[in-house]
Amino acid sequence: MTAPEVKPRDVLLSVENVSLSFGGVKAISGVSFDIRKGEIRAIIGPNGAGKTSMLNVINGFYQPQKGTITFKGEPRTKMRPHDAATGGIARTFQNVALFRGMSALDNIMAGRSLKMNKNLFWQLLRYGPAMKEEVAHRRHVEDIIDFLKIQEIRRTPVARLPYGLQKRVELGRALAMEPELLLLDEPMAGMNLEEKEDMSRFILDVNDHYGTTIALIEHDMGVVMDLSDRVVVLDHGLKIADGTPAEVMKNQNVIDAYLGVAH
Amino acid sequence: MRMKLSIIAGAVALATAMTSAPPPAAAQDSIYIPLFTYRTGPFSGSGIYIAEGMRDYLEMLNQRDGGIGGVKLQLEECETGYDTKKGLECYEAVKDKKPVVINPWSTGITLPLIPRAAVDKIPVLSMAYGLSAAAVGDTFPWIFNPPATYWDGGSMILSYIAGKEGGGPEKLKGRTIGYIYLDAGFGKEPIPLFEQLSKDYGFTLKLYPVAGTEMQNQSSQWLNVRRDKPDYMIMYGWGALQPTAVKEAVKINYPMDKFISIWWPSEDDAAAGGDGSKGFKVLNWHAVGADFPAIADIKKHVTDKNLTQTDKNHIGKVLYNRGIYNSILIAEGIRNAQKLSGKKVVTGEDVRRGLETLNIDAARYKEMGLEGFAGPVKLTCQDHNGHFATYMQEWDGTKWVRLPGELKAMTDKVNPLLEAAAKDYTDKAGNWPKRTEACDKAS
Amino acid sequence: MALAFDAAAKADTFPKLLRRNAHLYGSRPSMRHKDLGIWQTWTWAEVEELVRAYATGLSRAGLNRGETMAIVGSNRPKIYWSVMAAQMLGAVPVPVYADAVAEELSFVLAHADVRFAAVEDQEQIDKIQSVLERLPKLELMFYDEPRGLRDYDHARLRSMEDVIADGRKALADDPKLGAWLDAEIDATQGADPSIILYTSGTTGTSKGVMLSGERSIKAATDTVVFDKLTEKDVALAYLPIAWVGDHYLNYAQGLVAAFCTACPESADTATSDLREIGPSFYFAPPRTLEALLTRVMIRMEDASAFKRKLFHYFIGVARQYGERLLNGESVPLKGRLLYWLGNILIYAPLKNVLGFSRVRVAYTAGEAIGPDLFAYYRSIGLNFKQLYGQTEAFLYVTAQPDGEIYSDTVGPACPNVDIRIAENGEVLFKSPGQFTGYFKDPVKTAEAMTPDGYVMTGDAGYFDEKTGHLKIIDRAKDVGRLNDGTMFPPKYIENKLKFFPDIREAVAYGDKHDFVTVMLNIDLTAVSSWAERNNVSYGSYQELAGHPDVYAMMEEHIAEVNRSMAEDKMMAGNQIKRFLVLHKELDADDGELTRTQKVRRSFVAERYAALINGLYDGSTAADISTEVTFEDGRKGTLAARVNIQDMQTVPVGTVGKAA
Amino acid sequence: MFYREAGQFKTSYEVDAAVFPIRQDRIGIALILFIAFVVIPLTATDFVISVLLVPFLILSLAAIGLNILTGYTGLLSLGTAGFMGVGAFACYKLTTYFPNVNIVIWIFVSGFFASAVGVLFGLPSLRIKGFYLAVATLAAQFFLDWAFIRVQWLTNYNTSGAIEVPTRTLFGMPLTGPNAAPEFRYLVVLSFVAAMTWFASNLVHGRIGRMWMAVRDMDLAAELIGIRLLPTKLLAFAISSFYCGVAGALMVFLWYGSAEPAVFNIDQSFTILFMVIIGGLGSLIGSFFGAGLIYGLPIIMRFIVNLFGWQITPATVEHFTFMTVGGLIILFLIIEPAGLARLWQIAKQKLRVWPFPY
Amino acid sequence: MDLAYKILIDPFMQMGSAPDLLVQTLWEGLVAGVLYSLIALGFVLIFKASGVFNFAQGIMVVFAALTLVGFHQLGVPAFLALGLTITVMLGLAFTVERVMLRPLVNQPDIILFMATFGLTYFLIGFGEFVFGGNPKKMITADLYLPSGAYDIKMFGGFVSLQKIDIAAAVIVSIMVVVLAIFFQKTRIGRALRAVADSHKAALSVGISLNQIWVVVWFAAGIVALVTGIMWGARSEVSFSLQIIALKALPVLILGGFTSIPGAIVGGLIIGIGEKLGEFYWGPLLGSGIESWLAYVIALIFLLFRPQGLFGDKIIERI
Repeated sequence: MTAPEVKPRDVLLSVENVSLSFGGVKAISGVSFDIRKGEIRAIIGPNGAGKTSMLNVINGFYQPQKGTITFKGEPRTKMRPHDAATGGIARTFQNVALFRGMSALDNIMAGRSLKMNKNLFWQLLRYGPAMKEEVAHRRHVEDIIDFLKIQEIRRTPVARLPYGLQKRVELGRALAMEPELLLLDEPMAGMNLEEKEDMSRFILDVNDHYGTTIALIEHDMGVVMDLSDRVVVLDHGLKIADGTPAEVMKNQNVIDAYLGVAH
Repeated sequence: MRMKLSIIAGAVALATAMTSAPPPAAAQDSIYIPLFTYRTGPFSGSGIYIAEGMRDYLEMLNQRDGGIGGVKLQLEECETGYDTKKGLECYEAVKDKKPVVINPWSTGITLPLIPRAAVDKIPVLSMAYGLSAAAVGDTFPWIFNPPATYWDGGSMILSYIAGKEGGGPEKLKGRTIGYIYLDAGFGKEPIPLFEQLSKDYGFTLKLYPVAGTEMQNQSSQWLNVRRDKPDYMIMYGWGALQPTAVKEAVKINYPMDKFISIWWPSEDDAAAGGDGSKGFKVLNWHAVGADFPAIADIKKHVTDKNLTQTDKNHIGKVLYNRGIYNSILIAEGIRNAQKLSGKKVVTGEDVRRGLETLNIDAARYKEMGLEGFAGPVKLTCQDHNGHFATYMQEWDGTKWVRLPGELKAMTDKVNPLLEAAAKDYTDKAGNWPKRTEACDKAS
Repeated sequence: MALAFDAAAKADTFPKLLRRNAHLYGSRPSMRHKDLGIWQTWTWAEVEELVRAYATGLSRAGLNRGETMAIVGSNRPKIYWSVMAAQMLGAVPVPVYADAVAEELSFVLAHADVRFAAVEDQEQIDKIQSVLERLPKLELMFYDEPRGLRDYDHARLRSMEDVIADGRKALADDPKLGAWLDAEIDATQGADPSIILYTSGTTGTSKGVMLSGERSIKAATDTVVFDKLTEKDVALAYLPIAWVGDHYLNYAQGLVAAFCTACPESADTATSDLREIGPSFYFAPPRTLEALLTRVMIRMEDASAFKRKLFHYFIGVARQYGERLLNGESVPLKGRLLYWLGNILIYAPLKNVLGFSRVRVAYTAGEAIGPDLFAYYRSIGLNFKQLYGQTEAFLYVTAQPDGEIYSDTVGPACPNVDIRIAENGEVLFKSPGQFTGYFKDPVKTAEAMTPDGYVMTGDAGYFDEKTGHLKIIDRAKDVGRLNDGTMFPPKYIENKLKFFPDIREAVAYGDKHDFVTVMLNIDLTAVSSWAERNNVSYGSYQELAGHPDVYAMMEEHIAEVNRSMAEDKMMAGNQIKRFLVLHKELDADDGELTRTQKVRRSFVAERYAALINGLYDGSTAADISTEVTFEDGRKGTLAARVNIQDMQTVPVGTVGKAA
Repeated sequence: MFYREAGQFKTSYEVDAAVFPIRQDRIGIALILFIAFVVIPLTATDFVISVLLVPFLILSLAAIGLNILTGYTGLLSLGTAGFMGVGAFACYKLTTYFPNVNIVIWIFVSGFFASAVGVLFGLPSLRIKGFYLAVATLAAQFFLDWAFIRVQWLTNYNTSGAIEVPTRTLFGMPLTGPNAAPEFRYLVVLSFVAAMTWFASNLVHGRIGRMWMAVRDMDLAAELIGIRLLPTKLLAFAISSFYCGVAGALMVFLWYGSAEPAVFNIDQSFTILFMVIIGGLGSLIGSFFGAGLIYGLPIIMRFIVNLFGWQITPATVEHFTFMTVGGLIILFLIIEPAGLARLWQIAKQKLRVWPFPY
Repeated sequence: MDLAYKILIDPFMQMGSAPDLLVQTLWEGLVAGVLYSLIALGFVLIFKASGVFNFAQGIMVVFAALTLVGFHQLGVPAFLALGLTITVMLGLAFTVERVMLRPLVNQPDIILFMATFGLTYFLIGFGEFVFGGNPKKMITADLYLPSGAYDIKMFGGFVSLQKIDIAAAVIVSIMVVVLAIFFQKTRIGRALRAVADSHKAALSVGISLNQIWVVVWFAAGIVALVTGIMWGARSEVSFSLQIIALKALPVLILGGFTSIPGAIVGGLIIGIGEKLGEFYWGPLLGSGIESWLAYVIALIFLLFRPQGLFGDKIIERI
């Protein structure tokens, strides 16, 4: 649970010259950037800039036509989402992608599936090793629940939760995977100010408490400036800027891209 | 929690109510005959005729004679919808009311009842359907399937064909005979016989199975028929298979006089082909039509008094009369049983004995007001079927016309198969009980 | 059990009691805490081991005998253990309200000379650090919840976990340390201060009330015997630990009776945690009970019509027979049957849903409780009782014994408590648990005591003639006199009025007047729903407040209050002669209420002088114009003509029926 | 109303994760089991046992099987009857080849055969979803149906073309065949159903159940948390078919006593699917409710008609039964589309918070 | 080797050696396909507009045909009976919308599917109660539907084209054209398409969903009536006809649930495919493979196009 000490922030993931297109429509063209261990990396850009596609490439939903992705020093080719999960990449979605028929607790427990391995026999009995395993992971999940302050809704089916809490549960599910890299797709979309503040706090705490590297897409520039260590800006599938929030804000390309677009 | 309890309590109450349901009125002075019928469901087209004939005849006995031997027959229909599940439900429902005989009217229902009959001491009358091997009385003392088995029927059709070809079975040599059948136990049963005979007599057998779900969609089968050009077509069909087959045969211009079916097609089925189906032939063993005193009595005592739902147009139709025939067997079985046991109110056991000594000769038919209705029936302890002769009837476009001549089963071919099948059945069943029931002298 | 109390008698400090409990009830639960989804449980033996390790760790961190240690946090096991661990070393724990603002916190911590503080989490640390310059003596803070503290300067911070681990290791490494610790425990005397509880400071600055172990335990033992509490009981600790109530009810009684104290997951989940744990010993202040009842009623409003009817019918039945059954009075068979039925259909499930199924002993105290409210809980079979006490007494002064429960008395004196009423009506007492003095304030200590050793409560009261129970009427200093010399306790009258749900606020006048008058504030929620039901149309608050039907309704309420006061010789003179209904709600924004929603009587008197004049000059209406603050901060003037109505009073002694 | 949950608190995750965390529920289950295992065999008539209870239990088991696939994993299957048939035929073959091995073992083992066939037909589920997947299972249904008829080896070349159940014993008493006591058959069926329900409950409450539900609720997100879709779906197919297979074997051996292949036709598949839907997708207890309603309602209706001795012909009764059942299904769906299990849950919740409405 | 020969070569040899039979087989496949399409069309109409998978389409076929024959048996002239039957189907559409669809609006597909099963049960009971279980003859002649066949000589054999089959093909073509015009040109038809795209969109053009449901159920009822007449003419009008409705499933899968052209093309593929399969390859497996062949054909197609031939592409948004 304690974060590994990472001083000279190593590169955790690097995206090199990645291009992706759908039936001739270019979503990403030749984008390169890296994510360093322990940092909060924001990916911003106007609508249709290819941000979500970028995340989808990183965690294997899309296979890029060109370019390579190196994760933990290993180039990844032909990666399926579950490979990404095994490798330590977790993800939340722009539109909450929770398992709607399950309770918050079960959703987060489901995030532990990868780490649980007791076989069918014990599962059938739900006794002995299977129960031990269940309890051990429950313990871990309870820490997350405590961390995200969602104790009261533990047993509530997620479909009945307000949007803000659903997002929190989704974050919890991602955390349950103990990821090395956490991809957050607009974690604050559709939230009110208070919820945004809470979520920002949680993101910082995750980064701080678990030492998780975070890459996030966000529209709210204030949030991005507050949270992120470095920002990469995409526009129409191209990278137009990369640097600290302050640098990026001053970049003329960025200003142009955002000009006239209310954000 | 209490709610659960109350549900349970309710269920228990209902269950108790079910057990204490009023038994059929005056069980002591009447004979209880459950009639399994299928007036509903996909096969109700045949089922309605049969149910009507079966019930009307027995009801007539009640009205005219006050039952059999002075004892009222208590009739109860149980609707099976030709569904095995419901049939079993019916069986369980009537089992405790001391029925004297069960007519399952479905091979699917008959099969599970075969082993139970001996245990529950209720004879099963599966008239010309069910398990052919049940004809072996020594093995199946409780099962009766007169007057002929499907194997008998098959052999009779082949004899008929041979006859048409102008001689004995050897005339079949070199011919091609097509067999179109419902792809189920019933349709498949005669195949071993046909195969055996095709070997013995040197004809070619072509099989055209029709799946239960494809009964109304036979164009492929008949295309095959057109390609294979069999000299004769034999059909073992059921329900919608039959009219569709007749139509398809007409469609491909198959010579209808060479299209011969086992005994299930009704007038409706034959009429499906319109004028084209003239010449279509069907095996039968009893008369068609209403020109019998007993049937007149049915009209007088039952239909005219509105004691039945029977559509008057149905009386005398082939399947209606088949229902009557079934009831004749029951009634005679009971009459015999009364004679044998000396009791008025007989039990299933008595009726089993009654059926084993069944002997309906021409004189008896006359007595019953059914002179010439069907051929004599005489069963023995060993032979629960009789393998009696049948005849061929031909569709003339409006009605069935009896063709002259009797058709006899090739018993020499059929019986060994039956014996073998019966043995096979008991071998597989595992400690099939030896017959312990005593055998009565024919009365 | 006898053994237990013998041992308790010998154990004159809490650490000694802990040792006894670990010995006698080692495997019984001592503490439960809803944490991480389940009730984490510690037995007495485990608690003893933990606290010993903790104490050792604290000692190694520098805490010495006689020193004070601040305890800031909510009801969590480690917070309680911090108290125990400090006491084990002979140090004095100083609990502080967790919701205290930095200002109060700094006062207490500075006044108590703390070098160490055991705090719950980042929030408390932030608070303390913001006033750190005023706390030169503070050396080290021990925290329970590490969250968010990663980037803090850890020079002054240590986690309790580490302290305990350190102590545990030390104990394991050095076998002699255990003996030393035992010696430390034994070295603490019963007369030594056990804890310092700072009074909340409604009057002036806080005072540190010092309590000794011996006295605390003696008092607690008395009440444990009184209420037959045993190690099988369970209590839910959800009240502030710095409040004497929690320290007495849960900590002291818990250690004496060795019952299990359960800590809720958080303040938000206290209700559901209450239901889960199902305590057998329960304490709730009236406002909690009132809030609970309101929630019950609101939830019932959403029920189907049938269920609602059923509910109200059986609540009616309970009202009729419930209390009588509880008090063991005779009830007709029909009543018994109906109550039995009601118990199956309503009361038992209701109590169960609220978490009261297993409550055996329940107390309420802190302020006056409405008779309806009180009767409500009692009628459904909850044995709620009232007690009266204060920090200086280590809570108990009086308590109602079973079968002698009245909503308007607080019961007779507790065992071994001696009560005297002073000339001015002030209640004085002498009790086994009474404090040893105010910390660092002998002057105030002396002021609070009579020369013969009685403690002055500051509350006015008298013994009810019929029952012999004590009745508390008001703060002694607020009690005035009518011109005829009758004692006039405004709060008593106001409370009686406020028990009606229609009345939100009441302000009574009478001091130095001939008779009593009141100004009322209607409760908008209650009255508007009443108006809706009775087709009373209105356009504004002002219109509704001035509506004749509303006046009529208020008149009824006041008449009832008058009738009830007429029964009591002491109060009969205080019957209300005239009243009015205020045209606006008293509002904290206008300075009429304190931020804690208490009426600032003198300010109101000044502001509404015109109305008060009207009340006393016999006019039937009075004009008033006041400045108001709107929600957006703008100010405006509100002028109105307020009707004033006369009341009939009841001649003393004509009311025959018992209240 | 009758729940007394105050004071029922959990001090460990084992207890908290229990299937029946509430004491009153545990008492209820114990009571139901007691009635089922002790009271009913002692009191119920043959009719009730043979016609109502044995079929009800067997169909419930099949419904549980399908519920695992459709309700928990979200894979619509119309091949249930086919998989049941595989179990039945496997059991028949096994017991005829090895007559000396106890039939109970073979009934259990036959589930594995159904599993294997289920997995085979589950393979397309990776690519195909929803109603489209139903076709893959329909192909299984019709193909298996055809195979049962066509492959005579399966029926041991019986002339009847049907399974003819031989007499087999357990503890020296006949369990199958005509001499088997209904109570005995019932107890064996009940034991199977109780044990397998318990297993299913364990599964769906644990890791595997969560994985299934994750796949059901959102397969993309499931993949993202590291769940491999194909193995998870195939496991659901395997377990589901296992249950169906055992149910099929029980159906033929302990209920019908003899069965033509037509027993395992598409209608049966539909019937089980409807039991699952009306009972409640994703609910084990719903499987029982659904089986009870769809199977039991017509029987009870017929019984009620008989009870009152109305002068209606059985055919008319049948017509009205069809109409009423059809109407009731629609009515139930309108009242609670999530199935009887949801109604039950609501009722239970109401009782738990009684007298409050929520 | 022998098997490979039988699978890969022999059937084609047969086709070559008896081309008349091949033509006949194709024709039979075409006719069966047309009739499958017809049933599928009923499903598609309803699915497209209301997302309901109408399990009751099969029984509606039976019910419509029985009603027609039933009226005729009462002595109503054939075409009047046809008109009355259409009225009955309209009444059914109204009732279904009122009693079943409206209370179940916005429920998951599977629930509506289940409800149509309830409807099936009801109609079975009701139909048997009113009309009795006897199979009936379709009144082809009274409806001036042709009978007999054209026997066309070719390739040294003949190909027999049943006039009723030709009529079926013609009628189905006309119906498809009419439906296409209805969808393209009429206001309500356009609304229907809008509904298929989005319920909200339809509401925004001011057409009540309820009306649309009535219309599609009515249309499906008419399709059912035509289906009933055609299939009834091929065999008989009885309750077992509903079984044939299952054949629509693979057709739908193949063609996509929402596509009318898909239903037609899918029907033809299935019809021709299964006739060819049964005729040329069936005997290898002991015949009767038709019962499952259609599903396997559909399955194979699906593995390559999971959304059906004409189905809307499933777009997975994440």
